[in-house]
Amino acid sequence: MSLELRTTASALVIPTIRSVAADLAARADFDLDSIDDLRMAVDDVCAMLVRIAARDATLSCSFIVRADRIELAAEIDADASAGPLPTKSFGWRVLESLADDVSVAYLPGVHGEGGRVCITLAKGAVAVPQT
Amino acid sequence: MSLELRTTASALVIPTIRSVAADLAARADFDLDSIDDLRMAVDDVCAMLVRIAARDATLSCSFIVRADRIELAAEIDADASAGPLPTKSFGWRVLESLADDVSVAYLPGVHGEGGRVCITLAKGAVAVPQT
Amino acid sequence: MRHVSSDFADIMDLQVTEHGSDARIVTVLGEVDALTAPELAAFLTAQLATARVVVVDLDGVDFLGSAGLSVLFEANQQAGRQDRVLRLVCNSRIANRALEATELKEHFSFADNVPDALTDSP
Amino acid sequence: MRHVSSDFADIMDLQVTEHGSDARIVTVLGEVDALTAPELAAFLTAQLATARVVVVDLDGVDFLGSAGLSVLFEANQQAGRQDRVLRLVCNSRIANRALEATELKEHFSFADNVPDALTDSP
Ligand SMILES: Nc1ncnc2c1ncn2[C@@H]1O[C@H](COP(=O)(O)OP(=O)(O)O)[C@@H](O)[C@H]1O
Ligand SMILES: Nc1ncnc2c1ncn2[C@@H]1O[C@H](COP(=O)(O)OP(=O)(O)O)[C@@H](O)[C@H]1O
Repeated sequence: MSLELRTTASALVIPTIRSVAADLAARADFDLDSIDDLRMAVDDVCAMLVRIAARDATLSCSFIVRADRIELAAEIDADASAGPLPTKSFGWRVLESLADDVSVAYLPGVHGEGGRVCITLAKGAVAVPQT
Repeated sequence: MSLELRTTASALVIPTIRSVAADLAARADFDLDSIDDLRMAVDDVCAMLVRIAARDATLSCSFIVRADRIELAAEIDADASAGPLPTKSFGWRVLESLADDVSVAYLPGVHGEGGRVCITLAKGAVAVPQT
Repeated sequence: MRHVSSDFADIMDLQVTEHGSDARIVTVLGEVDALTAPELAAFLTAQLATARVVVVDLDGVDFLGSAGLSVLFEANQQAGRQDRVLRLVCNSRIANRALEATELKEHFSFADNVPDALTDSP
Repeated sequence: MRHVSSDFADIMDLQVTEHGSDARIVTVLGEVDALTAPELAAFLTAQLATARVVVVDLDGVDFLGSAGLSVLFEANQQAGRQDRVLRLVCNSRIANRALEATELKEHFSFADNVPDALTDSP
């Protein structure tokens, strides 16, 4: 099952995107903690991308629902003034603690000089107990 | 605010799509009845399109959130064996009683001979009292 | 209790309770849509084949789309044809709105709750 | 009560109650994300400037994302620097999970409920 969401790059749409993530996870029988973690991780990814978005950019979030995990690839055309994502920031650390296999890729820009930034992550259906 | 959802054309994704519609309406301050009506109308539209979908088709639902209403354009590549939508059916009557300005358009097919079928509707933020 | 679900799906639960020899209470929980409506249709048809009074309790319904409305409408017609009584208990805001907004409400007979639905039998 | 919203937005409510001259209870309701976190930050900074004990009641929180966690973390650090007490009441499953999953819980001091948070003052 795959689902792609393409929206105006605005913080106003993030609540809807994280609700979609939670809905997919709930229907895929994720446990409650994993649903929450995915919702937070998706929120964090979208907020980071919206912050660096070029004017009038479209935020694209592609979810793939597999038997035991959900994968997300989120992409945006970055503003020319945006530097690389702050992967040492509080938000990035939170993201890494919530999701599995977080990575970021910088692609040549289709529109404008800011390039295209893509964050991918995966989240398993069963929460790993905290150590 | 605009949001496009592109999904596998399967009845399994309809619950997620109608949740998105309800989420958008709730955040746009629709009254409860109008949220419910939109959720049902979107469910009905998606079910009708999934039923006529060509193999491996993608269901596309584009929402536009305006100040006082939400518009939806839902499209699918139809199977070659699919006839026109049954606009006298129970489901279509339900749709017309739930939404405003329902219409259907048949476009030349990009893939296959079934053509492309598009249903559009609008729903206002405030429910009209039943007569 | 029967639990209709798949790996990735919405969920509907159907429960049936016998009340005397000729009445059945069907409790519908969850979402009634194109995926789950066929199960409800088969269930109601079977109950109407054996019981004179079938009470359908919709209080626990979270979603009732046109597929579900159609099933209820057809079951109601079947009941009429076969001289059975189909009675809805519907205190769920969502199910109520579905019946009202589509102007289907007038076609059904209602009771405030399950005990009333059983004692009101004509 | 202050109500942070816009035409199309998620919603957070902040309420503040004074308890004696040096304690404040800040009740957070709704969703704390990138949109609403700045309002929470400004609010907590203001309370920590005037009160010795600030209790943050998160029981009514429906969403707590990294923007909100960061605000709580910074307010906690501000409290430490200024010799104030910041205490969380957190019986919301969602807020609890946010603090646990990110391993931020150990940085905060907690009370089971608001009365305890006030009487426990060191
Ligand atoms: N999962 C986490 N996410 C974010 N911050 C965390 C997390 N766990 C602990 N922290 C805390 O965040 C604080 C800030 O870290 P620091 O290295 O000083 O700055 P920065 O994160 O900006 O590089 C540290 O005190 C650290 O304990
Ligand atoms: N909003 C509605 N949506 C669907 N059916 C409705 C609606 N309102 C009333 N109905 C009922 O649906 C029934 C079926 O209508 P009919 O014309 O016999 O068949 P069909 O809808 O298949 O053309 C009618 O008895 C009609 O009263």
